[in-house]
Amino acid sequence: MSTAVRVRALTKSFGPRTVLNGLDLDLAPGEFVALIGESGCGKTTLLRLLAGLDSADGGELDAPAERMVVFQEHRLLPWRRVWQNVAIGLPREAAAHALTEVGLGGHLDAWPATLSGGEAQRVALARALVREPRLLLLDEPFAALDALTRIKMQALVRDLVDAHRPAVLLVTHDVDEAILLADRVVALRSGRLAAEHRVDFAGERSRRNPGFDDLRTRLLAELGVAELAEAR
Amino acid sequence: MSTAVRVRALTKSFGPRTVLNGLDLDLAPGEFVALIGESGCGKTTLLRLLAGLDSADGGELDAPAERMVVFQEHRLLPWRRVWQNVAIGLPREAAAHALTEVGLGGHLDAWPATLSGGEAQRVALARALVREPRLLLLDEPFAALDALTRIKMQALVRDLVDAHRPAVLLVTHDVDEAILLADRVVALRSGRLAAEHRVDFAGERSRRNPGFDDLRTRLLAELGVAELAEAR
Amino acid sequence: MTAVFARPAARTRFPYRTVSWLTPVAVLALWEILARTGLLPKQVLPAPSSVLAKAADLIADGELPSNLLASLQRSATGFVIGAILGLGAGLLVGLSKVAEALLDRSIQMVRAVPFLAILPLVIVWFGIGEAGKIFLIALGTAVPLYLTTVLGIRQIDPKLLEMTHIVGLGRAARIRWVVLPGALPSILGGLRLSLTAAWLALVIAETLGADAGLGFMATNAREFLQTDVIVLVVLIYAAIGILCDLVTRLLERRLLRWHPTYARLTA
Amino acid sequence: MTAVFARPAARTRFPYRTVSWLTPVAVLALWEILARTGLLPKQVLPAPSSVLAKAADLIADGELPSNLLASLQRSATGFVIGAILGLGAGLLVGLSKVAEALLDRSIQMVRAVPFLAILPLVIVWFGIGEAGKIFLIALGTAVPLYLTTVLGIRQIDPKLLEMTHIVGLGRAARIRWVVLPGALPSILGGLRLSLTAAWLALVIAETLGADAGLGFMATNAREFLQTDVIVLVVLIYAAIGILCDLVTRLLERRLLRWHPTYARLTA
Amino acid sequence: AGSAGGGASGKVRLTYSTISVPKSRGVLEKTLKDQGIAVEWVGPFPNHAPTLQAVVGGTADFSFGGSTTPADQAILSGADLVYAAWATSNPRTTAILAGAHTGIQKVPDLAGRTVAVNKAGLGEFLLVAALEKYHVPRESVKVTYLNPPEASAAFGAGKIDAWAIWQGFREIAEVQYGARPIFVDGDELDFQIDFSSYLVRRDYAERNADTIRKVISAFQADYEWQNQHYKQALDIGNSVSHYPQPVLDKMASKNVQTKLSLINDEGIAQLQRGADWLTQRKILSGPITIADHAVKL
Ligand SMILES: Nc1ncnc2c1ncn2[C@@H]1O[C@H](COP(=O)(O)OP(=O)(O)OP(=O)(O)O)[C@@H](O)[C@H]1O
Ligand SMILES: Nc1ncnc2c1ncn2[C@@H]1O[C@H](COP(=O)(O)OP(=O)(O)OP(=O)(O)O)[C@@H](O)[C@H]1O
Ligand SMILES: [Mg+2]
Ligand SMILES: [Mg+2]
Repeated sequence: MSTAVRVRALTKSFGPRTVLNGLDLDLAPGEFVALIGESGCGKTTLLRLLAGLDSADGGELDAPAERMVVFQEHRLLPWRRVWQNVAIGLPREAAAHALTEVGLGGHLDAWPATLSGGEAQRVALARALVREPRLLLLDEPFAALDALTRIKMQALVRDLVDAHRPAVLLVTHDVDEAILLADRVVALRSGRLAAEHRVDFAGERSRRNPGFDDLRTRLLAELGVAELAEAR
Repeated sequence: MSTAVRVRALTKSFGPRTVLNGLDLDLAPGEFVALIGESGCGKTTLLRLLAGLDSADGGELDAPAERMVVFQEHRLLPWRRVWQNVAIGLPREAAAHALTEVGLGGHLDAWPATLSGGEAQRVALARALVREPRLLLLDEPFAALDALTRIKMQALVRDLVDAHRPAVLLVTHDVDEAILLADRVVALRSGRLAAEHRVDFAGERSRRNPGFDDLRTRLLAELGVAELAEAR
Repeated sequence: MTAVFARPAARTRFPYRTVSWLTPVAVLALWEILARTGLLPKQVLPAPSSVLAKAADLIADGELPSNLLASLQRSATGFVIGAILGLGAGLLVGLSKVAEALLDRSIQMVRAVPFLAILPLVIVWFGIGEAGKIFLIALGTAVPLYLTTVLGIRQIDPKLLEMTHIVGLGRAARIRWVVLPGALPSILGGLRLSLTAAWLALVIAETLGADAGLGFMATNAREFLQTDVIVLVVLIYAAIGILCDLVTRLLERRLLRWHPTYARLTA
Repeated sequence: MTAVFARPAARTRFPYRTVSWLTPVAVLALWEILARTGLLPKQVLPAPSSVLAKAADLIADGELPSNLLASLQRSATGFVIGAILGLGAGLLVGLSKVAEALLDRSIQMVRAVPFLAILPLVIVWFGIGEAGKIFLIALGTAVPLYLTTVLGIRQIDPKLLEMTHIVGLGRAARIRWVVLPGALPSILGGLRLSLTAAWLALVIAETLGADAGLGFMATNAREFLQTDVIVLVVLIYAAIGILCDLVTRLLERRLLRWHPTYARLTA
Repeated sequence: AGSAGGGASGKVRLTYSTISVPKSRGVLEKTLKDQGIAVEWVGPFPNHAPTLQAVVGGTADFSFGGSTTPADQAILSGADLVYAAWATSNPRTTAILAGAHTGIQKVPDLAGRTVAVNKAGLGEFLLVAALEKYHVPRESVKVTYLNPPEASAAFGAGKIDAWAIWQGFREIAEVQYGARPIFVDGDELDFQIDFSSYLVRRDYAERNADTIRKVISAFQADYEWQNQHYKQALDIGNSVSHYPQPVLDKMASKNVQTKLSLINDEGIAQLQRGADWLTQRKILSGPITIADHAVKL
């Protein structure tokens, strides 16, 4: 099988601090990988390297040129209307369609500054989804969304991924979300991928499935949340 | 009992759109209220009015002058070091202590631009907590944090609230978090508080407690996530 | 406890426009009174009314309009050329470190040289026709626009530029989508300086073989101690200053509607 | 597929400093060559070498240093006064709509009036002593700083101001914590203009009642067709331009270390 | 700024130009001091107009012995100034110069050529008078207004064909550019248009007649010295002007003699004639009666 992303012995330091330290990662085309890890462990740093926005201090990295990123902040152009922020060059209809899908059909002509936190995040999501990249990098794209909206957005991403089959790397703090969406969950710790869990339990992806719950408990333990995992 | 916050028939519109529409709310001193609601329903708008940053279009509002806000974005001054952003006038020791408590004792002298998303959010939290307000307004302060860090921060807030007993209004998308922390959970819908749930089940605040799970299910139903609630 | 009570939608707003015209009008009125009562000797500062009378004369005999027209043509031409050059150089230097290394230092040198000192060179290069005058006006216009364009580009959030990179915009599209709009507040600030610079440069440019123009008029009046014409020229320049500011304010209101601060400005 | 390979930490950086000095040096060299070969007539533009010889003479007999010193004193005094006024007025107008209404239009008027045109009025108001000269220099300095301070304040993120409100900072602390640092990139941009403006104003200020100074030297050289001195003055002004830019760049690097773009600038 | 009345009789405020032989020599100052008058030098000034402004504004008592035309116009514009003294020079050296390779030999050759003059100054007057004398229509000449420094550059670079200019610049053009004079004021015109003059405020003249007499007398003495030591006087000036030696020699060879007088009937008549000539040609904005603006002491 060919790979979409191939990372070997990647290192990245900021001053004295080594954030990524010999990290290896492979993504197959169409594969959906969730990345979890403690705050400040280097998830965004890895995404930026994959996106070609920073250069590594060492190691090898191959990634397709057609990639799209949903940044941790929305990064909307304040001087363009919402629909233009999604379109940026594409026709208005495409943007309107994408915005309707993220539930913002009524905000096409609003200025970004008037959006709520979750609305802005959805616009940024629409901007990435409306283009059909070969690599989709998502940095906590659902963090500012309420439970219901989040479910809808997760379904939307899942559908789009199923349709176009880009490789996806999703950074998330929500273990349930990781299990729900990903083919594989990897945890970043001490600058490398410390653990890897294939989501391959039988049955539906629901907490009622013991396989789900089992993986969930293991992942939370991985993150050091043993007692919480057990508490639930 | 005296009230810390008293809101009556509050309305607020942006252009043709009425976001708050006759909202009533009371907070007793020392009371911890969680506010949930769909993305874009007006939670931040309400917080801004309570913080005195916007003026209402109608209704009455009383709130203490000593209030502190954790905004949905971090709002750190890019030209000041992290510790100064927390201190802003206070001595460095106070800031250093607060930053150590949010797990950033090693970033005192960093520039805000070098922080990760979750780190920046924790600095903003420290900035609010280091001051001892009579009203604490928190707009999704834990959204960018991983599960473990989130638990620590929740405990930290809970401890501080127990010690100084400010009135707290916490906006959150995490129903578990709301139940875990709050005395009362209110849901905003169609411009007013649609439902109110006192967190008064007996026993410990853990999902193993049926009271917890019951309230959780009710709240998720409130938010329209019936199927998910049941799925779990 | 603070209490925020309901306020009617149409709460009284600060009457910016009225107040802003008050100061200039008050100054004129005070000046007229001082002149009438003789506290301000006529040779020192003639009354506004007598200056207006002089203006009426000069308008009647066609001198003022023809001078203004001559200068307007010159400064408009020079402004357009200078604006294009200033903006272009600013974009280049703001976006490319190589261009900055090649151009910036020279521009910083040239802009510090007084026009008066280079007049002989201008003559040698451009002769005594319009070209030299327009060159000076263009130079005066280009410098503030150049500086503020570079300034504006430096202040653009690099995160937005990263985003356009990801979205796959080319260089030209990036300039159109991010660089120009992001630098626009600063560029418009520079425009304010450039618009008046185009007129200020006239005073020196029109010593070069001009026989009409506002600057020519100013120089003559100075040489001949025609105090009323001197004051008239000053008033015309002041009016140009207000006009340039108004134009810029209107542009700001139109082009920076999205900006939380500029959107609240009064023109 | 794009491939980003490991790069050694010390990857070759663009040699900004070297290249940036290349252009001015190349111009000087070309000029010297043109002058030596006689393509550039000596009366119009003497060779740099002969200008330098002239400079050596003037330094030897103390004339150049004393003129520079005289001007330095004047422009420093005028600059300090003008900077305080420009910054102060800019802060006022940037922070208060009432101050804006009262002051801005008048300032926009005054700044459009050419120095040359008001010279007669300056004589009447200030006589021909130092006061009038310092007034002109201060005026020239204040205007760009005023405009860029207002510009800078307008560009500050209102969200940060809200935050300081919440944290309970008073007006003075708010200025110190948010307004000044937030407006600083623009203010330093204005400083660049102001520093040179302080020197440019000399040329006009020192045409009257000055018997020493760079402007005086320039006027005399013009009056008596001392071409080499004229060119020397141009070169001195160019050097001042570079110096002012360097000072500003150093300040930018120091004071704007936090800024993602400015932090990467080369001084 | 001084008081409206002007200096007390014990003190006089004199303006001076960039080159001022009396000031440099210091004799005038001493002469007046011996008579109980302290001199305060105000300046330097580049030309006559701003000194008039300083006198009007009350920061000086005497203008600096400059051109009558701006003084006439200042009076026409309402400045309350009076002539106190006037001077004539001989020979009058202002000239129209033709460029070396232009082939211009005489005034009629100027037709179709570009001539630089300073606006409303000696150069323009001379050109107008020359064209009138040789019946050359003014429209046939391309007159361009340039200040001397720029005109010199234009002349040197061949951008203009002829230049009407006064002493100093004239000699430089002759020495450096090989310019030839084709029309010299003193040789061709039997009347003078513009004179050197000293003006004071009218109220000052009324109260300080004696001081004025003493000051002018001291200036007269200085001019006398300059007439006798013309070359030396030029040398004093050259510490500022730094003319090359050939230029200076050429200037010295003219041996210009200057005669300064308190304003008198002859002065009034001559100044009036010059003013009328200018008024007829619309260079002055209206008619002026010199007698009404002169103090005979
Ligand atoms: N430009 C920089 N200079 C210095 N340190 C940096 C820089 N960028 C990031 N860091 C540090 O590197 C570490 C990793 O940052 P990164 O943004 O990758 O974290 P993250 O895993 O995305 O965290 P979060 O979940 O909080 O967003 C952080 O501790 C951060 O402070
Ligand atoms: N200045 C404004 N102008 C116009 N509309 C606005 C403005 N501010 C907010 N809105 C709109 O008001 C609604 C409520 O916004 P608010 O920020 O209160 O939502 P929220 O409940 O905080 O949502 P989220 O959970 O996504 O942050 C949104 O639909 C938003 O688009
Ligand atoms: Mg991150
Ligand atoms: Mg919100």
